[in-house]
Amino acid sequence: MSLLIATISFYLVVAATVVGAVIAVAARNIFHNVLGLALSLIGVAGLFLYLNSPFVALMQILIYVGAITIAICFAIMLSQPLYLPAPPRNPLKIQGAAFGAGLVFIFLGLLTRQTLWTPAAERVHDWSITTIGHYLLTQYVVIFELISLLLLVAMLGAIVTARGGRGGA
Amino acid sequence: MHKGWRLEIPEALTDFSYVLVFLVAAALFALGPLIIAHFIAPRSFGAARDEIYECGMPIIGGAWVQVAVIYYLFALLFLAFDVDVLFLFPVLLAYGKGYVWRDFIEITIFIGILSLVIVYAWCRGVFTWKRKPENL
Amino acid sequence: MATAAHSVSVFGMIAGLIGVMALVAVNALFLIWMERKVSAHMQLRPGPMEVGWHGAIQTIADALKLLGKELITPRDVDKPVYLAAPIVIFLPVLVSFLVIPFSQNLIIRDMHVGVLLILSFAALTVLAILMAGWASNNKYAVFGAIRSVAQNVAYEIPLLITLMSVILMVGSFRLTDIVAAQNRIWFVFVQPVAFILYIICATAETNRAPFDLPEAESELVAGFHTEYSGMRFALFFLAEYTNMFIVAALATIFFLGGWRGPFLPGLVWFLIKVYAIIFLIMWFRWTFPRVRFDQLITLSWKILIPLALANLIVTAFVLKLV
Amino acid sequence: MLERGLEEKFYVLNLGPQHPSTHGVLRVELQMEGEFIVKADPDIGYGHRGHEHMAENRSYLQFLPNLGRVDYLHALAYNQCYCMAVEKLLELKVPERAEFIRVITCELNRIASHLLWIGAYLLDLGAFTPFLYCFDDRENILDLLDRVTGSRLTYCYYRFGGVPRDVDDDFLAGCKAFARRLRSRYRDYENLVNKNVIFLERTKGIGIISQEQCVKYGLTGPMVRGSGIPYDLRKCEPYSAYPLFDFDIPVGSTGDIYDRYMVRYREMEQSLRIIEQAVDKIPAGPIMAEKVPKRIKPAPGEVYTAVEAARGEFGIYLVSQGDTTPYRLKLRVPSFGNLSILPEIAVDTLVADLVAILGSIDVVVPEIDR
Amino acid sequence: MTSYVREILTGFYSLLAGMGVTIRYFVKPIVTVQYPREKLQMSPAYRGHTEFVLDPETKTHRCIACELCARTCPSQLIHLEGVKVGKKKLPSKYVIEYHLCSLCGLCVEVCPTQALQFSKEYRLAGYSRQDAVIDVFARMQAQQRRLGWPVTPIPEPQPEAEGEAEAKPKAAKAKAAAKKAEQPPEAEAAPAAPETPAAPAEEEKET
Amino acid sequence: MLLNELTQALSRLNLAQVAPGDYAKTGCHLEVEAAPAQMPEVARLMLEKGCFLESLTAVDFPEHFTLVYHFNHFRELCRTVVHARVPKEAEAPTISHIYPAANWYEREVYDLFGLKFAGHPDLRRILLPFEADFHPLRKKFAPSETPADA
Amino acid sequence: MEKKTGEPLIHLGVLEEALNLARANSLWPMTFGLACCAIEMMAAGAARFDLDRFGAGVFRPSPRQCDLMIVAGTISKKMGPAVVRLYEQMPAPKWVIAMGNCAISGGPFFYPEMYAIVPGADLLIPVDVYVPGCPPRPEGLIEGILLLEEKITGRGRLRKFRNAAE
Amino acid sequence: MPAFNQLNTYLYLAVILFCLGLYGVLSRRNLIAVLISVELMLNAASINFMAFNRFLAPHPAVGQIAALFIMAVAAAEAAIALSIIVALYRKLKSINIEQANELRG
Ligand code: SF4
Ligand code: SF4
Ligand code: SF4
Repeated sequence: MSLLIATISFYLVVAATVVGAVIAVAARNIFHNVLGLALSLIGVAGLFLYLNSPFVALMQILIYVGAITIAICFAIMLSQPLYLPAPPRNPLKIQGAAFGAGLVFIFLGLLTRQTLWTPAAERVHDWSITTIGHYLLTQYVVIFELISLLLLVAMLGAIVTARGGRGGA
Repeated sequence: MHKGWRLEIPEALTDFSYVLVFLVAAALFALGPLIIAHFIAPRSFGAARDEIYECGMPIIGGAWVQVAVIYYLFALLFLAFDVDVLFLFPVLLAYGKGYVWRDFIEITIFIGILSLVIVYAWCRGVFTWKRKPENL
Repeated sequence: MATAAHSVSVFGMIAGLIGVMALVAVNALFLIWMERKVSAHMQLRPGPMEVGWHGAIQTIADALKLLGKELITPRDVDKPVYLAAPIVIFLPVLVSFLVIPFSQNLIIRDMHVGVLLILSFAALTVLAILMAGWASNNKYAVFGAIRSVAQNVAYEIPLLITLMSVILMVGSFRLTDIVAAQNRIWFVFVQPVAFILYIICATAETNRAPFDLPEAESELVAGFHTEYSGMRFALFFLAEYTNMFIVAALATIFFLGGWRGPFLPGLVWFLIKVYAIIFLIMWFRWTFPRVRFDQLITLSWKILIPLALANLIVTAFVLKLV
Repeated sequence: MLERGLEEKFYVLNLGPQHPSTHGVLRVELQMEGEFIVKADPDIGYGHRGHEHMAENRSYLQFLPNLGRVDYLHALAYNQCYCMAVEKLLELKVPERAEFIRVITCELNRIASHLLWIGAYLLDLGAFTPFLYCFDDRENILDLLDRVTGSRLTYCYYRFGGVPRDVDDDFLAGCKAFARRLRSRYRDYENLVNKNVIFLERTKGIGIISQEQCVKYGLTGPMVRGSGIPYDLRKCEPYSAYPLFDFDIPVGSTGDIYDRYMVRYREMEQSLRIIEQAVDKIPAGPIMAEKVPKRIKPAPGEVYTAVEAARGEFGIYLVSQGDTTPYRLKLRVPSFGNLSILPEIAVDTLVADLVAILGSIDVVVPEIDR
Repeated sequence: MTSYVREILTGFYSLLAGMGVTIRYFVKPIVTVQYPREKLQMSPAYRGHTEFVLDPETKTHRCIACELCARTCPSQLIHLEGVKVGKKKLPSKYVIEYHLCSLCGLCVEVCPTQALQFSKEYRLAGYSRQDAVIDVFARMQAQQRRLGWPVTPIPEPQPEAEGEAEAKPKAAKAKAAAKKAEQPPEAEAAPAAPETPAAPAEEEKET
Repeated sequence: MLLNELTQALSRLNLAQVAPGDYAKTGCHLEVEAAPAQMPEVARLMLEKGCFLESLTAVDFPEHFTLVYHFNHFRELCRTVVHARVPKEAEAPTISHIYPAANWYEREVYDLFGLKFAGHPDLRRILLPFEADFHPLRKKFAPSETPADA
Repeated sequence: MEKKTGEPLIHLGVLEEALNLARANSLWPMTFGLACCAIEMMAAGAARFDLDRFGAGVFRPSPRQCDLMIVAGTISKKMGPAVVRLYEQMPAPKWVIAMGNCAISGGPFFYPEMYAIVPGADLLIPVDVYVPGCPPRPEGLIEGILLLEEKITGRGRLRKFRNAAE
Repeated sequence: MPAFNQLNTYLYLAVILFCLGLYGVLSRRNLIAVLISVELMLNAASINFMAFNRFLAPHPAVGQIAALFIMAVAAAEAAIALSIIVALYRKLKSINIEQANELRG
């Protein structure tokens, strides 16, 4: 019973991920793409839950759905005259893309299949958020500070670029 | 209690099952009235019924218009701070568990660097709305 | 603890679900009535009077009426998105109730990531608003949505940061822990600035006046739900009022000691505090003019966020000292 | 209409005719770029009722009720102006008591109009409650006016040569009581509105009108007074009994929305002063001129009269050809000129500001459209 | 920096002041007149639609069907028919299309016999345009009935039999009224009062 | 004194008539008769003297239209009325480039009388629906018998 | 003018009545004023009269969320199409109150040569209740709303109120 | 063993996601759609990190930190990319890749 529910939920999550991803890449309306992405990302958050990390899952929703998709939406509204009909697609390009992606898929799939993963010899079972914080403050403090720097630089760059560089358009 | 009523799965997952059930329930909760309304509501006719409302006039041009850059900039700023928050959350839980001074300084540096984003945006006049900012 | 946390009580879940749904419905009905009464009395008039005792079943009539209203789907809307938006906006609302402790024992699921659950699912609300506005293909709706989203994201940051000050003091995301930490003194006295900031941000997050720009009647007609009729519109309404309850509940938990209080049972205290906060928010609405949109955004970035950050650092510093 | 020359990044937003903040049926076509207005084009006429055409088809007397409906918020000033015009043509002398009654009722009506404006304006700014307080005060005026004129809104009270119904002492006492009441409410308005930081932020420095613009656009009323020009026909071109009273003309300095608000706000106090003086000094005597002809058939000629209505100068240009009906009657309505400046001051503002500016012009759309 | 802080503080204070006002009004008693339950006293001058003055002496109207009112009315909405009864004229029909009226009062003022007045009626909502057409004559009859006064019948045209054509209208009118008062009320001749819910079935008093 | 100044300045313009008005009777201090073609000149002069355009309208006389301009001054009461006779079917020059206020007034005159203004930037109907095909204040106007065709 | 509304998909006897009761008690009017009468409509919503007592005080700006269109004022020829459009954009069931003489028949502005107005809202849209007056007092509008309630439910409290008020 | 308890399930999912993203990157002409696809690919990486973290890593914090780090990078990347797109659009009035290529010249 418990297994059943967990499995059903799992397939729901997987379905959300994959369907969302398909919408995200295949739908013609760019806004639908974004919504597909959001759905897919929520699915991924669900996967993270199955991977035993609710914190990352929730952060995934907070950041991706709450911030990145929103930013993308705004960028769309800023740059896309949506009332114009979408340009026709290039069938050659689509076929090429499908072929290429298919090849990579087969390669990676086989790779995954063939590899024998070995678990670490000794495993700690501390999943608490505090530990993550502790690591961030100690071992990965450089990364922690670097991230703020990265964001700072990214924002400065983004603002400058979005506003059309220094001195005016 | 009977064993069949208890699911033995990892904690995160049990929490999640609640969330999932609630999500589904919410969707049904929202869907139900819509379906009922579909059946019991009368219909109306009229040429303008299905037109987009715009103060009683025929619409001029589509609604999917280009918005101001400013919104996008705010979304970006938000993005930065959201990520900032994302890292602050675990850090705050760990705060004070080890060397407090070190923690304090690290957090202050982290916030300080991020605050520069606001300072920069402020200086660049992102918060001043003008139709044609001097340096846009 | 371990076994309880690792198992799903189906009975508990279903009971909680039914309870929450009832609460959502009753709360919205009550809040709308309360809003109308409060506003009316501030304006020297009685408000709903004739439908039931002092208009007590006025909102039920409203709800029923909306149920029997035609659902118009305009021709040029983005149909799947248009139809999904009112449902999506409702999802986070119900989920948030999962982790809210109404009293010592009255909590559906005491998760250790409680706050985060509420906060992160709020992102869905934003998305739903964007969907609604976008799909409506109506200029007012699009603008209402964009504004609403810009406003939501602008105020989410100070909201998160103010809450962090409290989390920093408690050291847990679990809502019951936060209440438990206030057994000596309510955090509103320890963190008055954070409380004020929180109330401001909460008002803005729920799109209430003076921050009700997305629905600013005088500019944008009805904002992002301009094109929604009948029950679909009702769902937005319902979500809005339930969100009000949720932010007020968070305020109660974070700053007002949750269910704590003498004499009365915890649940009663909790509800009293929640509705007191809601009254406060209503009081704002019926007093102030609406701020202009750019002022609204800059208020957040220029005043609230710096203040919140400062508050956080001061809290961290003080915690270090004691 | 705006499609011509519409750039791709611009789009058109319709404000009205059914829109909460266009006060009736004004329509403003906005060409927008992002949140900003590139061009605002008011489209009027949705309330066109053909008053001027009616004037040419009705006798002088029969046109009287129309005046109360041109600007229904300050109907009595319009009554006054029309009666003055016809009285000038007929060379009638209005008895003093009638003039006093006219002044009192007209000023009461002006306060009612300003109160309604303040309320509606704050509604535009998003504050709902002051609107109801204003209406509450306004109801008191309506009660008073109802006593003498018999209607609450579209008064048709003045007649050629006087007023048809005398006022009683209760009314006069009521006026004084009302003055006391309104004064006692000032503090609430100040706390609720005038000092409110949100209100100040929304109104200061927005929609500035310079004095040159006033001249070029022929603005009148609080619009010019807000810009610092003390142009008030009650002082500049005294009519009726106004020269007998002592009152000031509040003026603003910068000409922004806030100044226009304050001008109207302070004008209420001046009106109260006039009312109190008039109530104290009201003489006894007849209320109708002695020989008002039964058939009104003025000699050929033309006349222009103007009064200071709540929104500005209301003028009537009347051409008589010696008939029982006017040959031509032109209503020079203040809002028409006042609104015509909107396209100029609305450029480069936000929609929210446009709403605020539009509100500060204080348009009564059927008056513009006539 | 200080100005920044000061701005925040004064702004905050001004908001509190505003909230003080609203909360004070919150506890004040309401000013609402709960209309169908309570009623506002209509002012003596209040203008509803026009109606006949009921002369307390003659217990009937004073109209002499001179049609001055009908001619003066800007909207030409008074539909008046007079018949010669003896040497004087009496109205046999006095209907106003109230939905065209502008309540200007010209008809009341112009009437040589002060036969018209404004009613205090304001509850006139109806289901059709026709509900706003008011038979003033029938209304007067209904009032008379309620007051227990003799009901004035709709006059029949009568030839000038008496031949007192030169009599002053006022005296004639008084006499005629007196004579009419003696006549028994002809209930069947009087049309029933309009029965629409909004029609002015229950009039309070004539002030 | 403004009145004298105006009288003198206007006299220089070669107008048909510049005469003091009977204020008590007509409400105007100065009465001017001008040819329509002279209007821009007059308007420019009035603007120079700081007068504002109080009203602009037309009267439909049997043989001609008369455009009636009222000017006034904010500081000193001095109402100047300018009459300009425009023959039927003729156009009058616009003064809207001098007085922006005239823009709408002229549109209104066009709308109600069908009198065209040459050089007006945006001469279209203002009060009536754009598709209307009549000018109601013309004396011989009779509305079509379709009250409900809206 | 026939009503532009059709029947629901299913009819449920008792429920229908409950719904009608609810509808009658929750008439949300559109924020829509045309001329002078609109001021009296506002006055009816204000403190002295307070339409909200009957649940009819929720003025919604968008026609999609309204049940009731109060045509308050003169409909000019130019405005006519907009009125029709707004009416059609309201979801069923919907009602119209013609408030004021202008909305009933053109009122003071109706005369044979009139070119500018539509003489009566009922020429454009189906009107349910007529409230005469120029302008009607707020009480008149309240009467109109009570009358409309009566029309919707088939029974009403109007008469009761009237009798009580006498 | 249920599917959700196996490493390979997650890895396959990540591969699917990655390839869908790749397909999007290759096939779409709209730059924003390309960005969306890239986000998908990044998420595939995230899944991998988390999966390894769950099943293989010695300490579970490491993988989570890596996932968080990816989010931060994704955010920064999105910010920059979107800004560039917006800027490009302003120059070219289009956000198609083909037109963007012209910029090189
Ligand atoms: S004016 Fe008077 S007397 Fe003459 S018909 Fe009218 S109501 Fe009768
Ligand atoms: S009040 Fe005026 S409009 Fe009404 S009937 Fe009398 S004269 Fe006619
Ligand atoms: S009925 Fe009277 S008050 Fe109402 S709009 Fe018409 S003229 Fe104005």
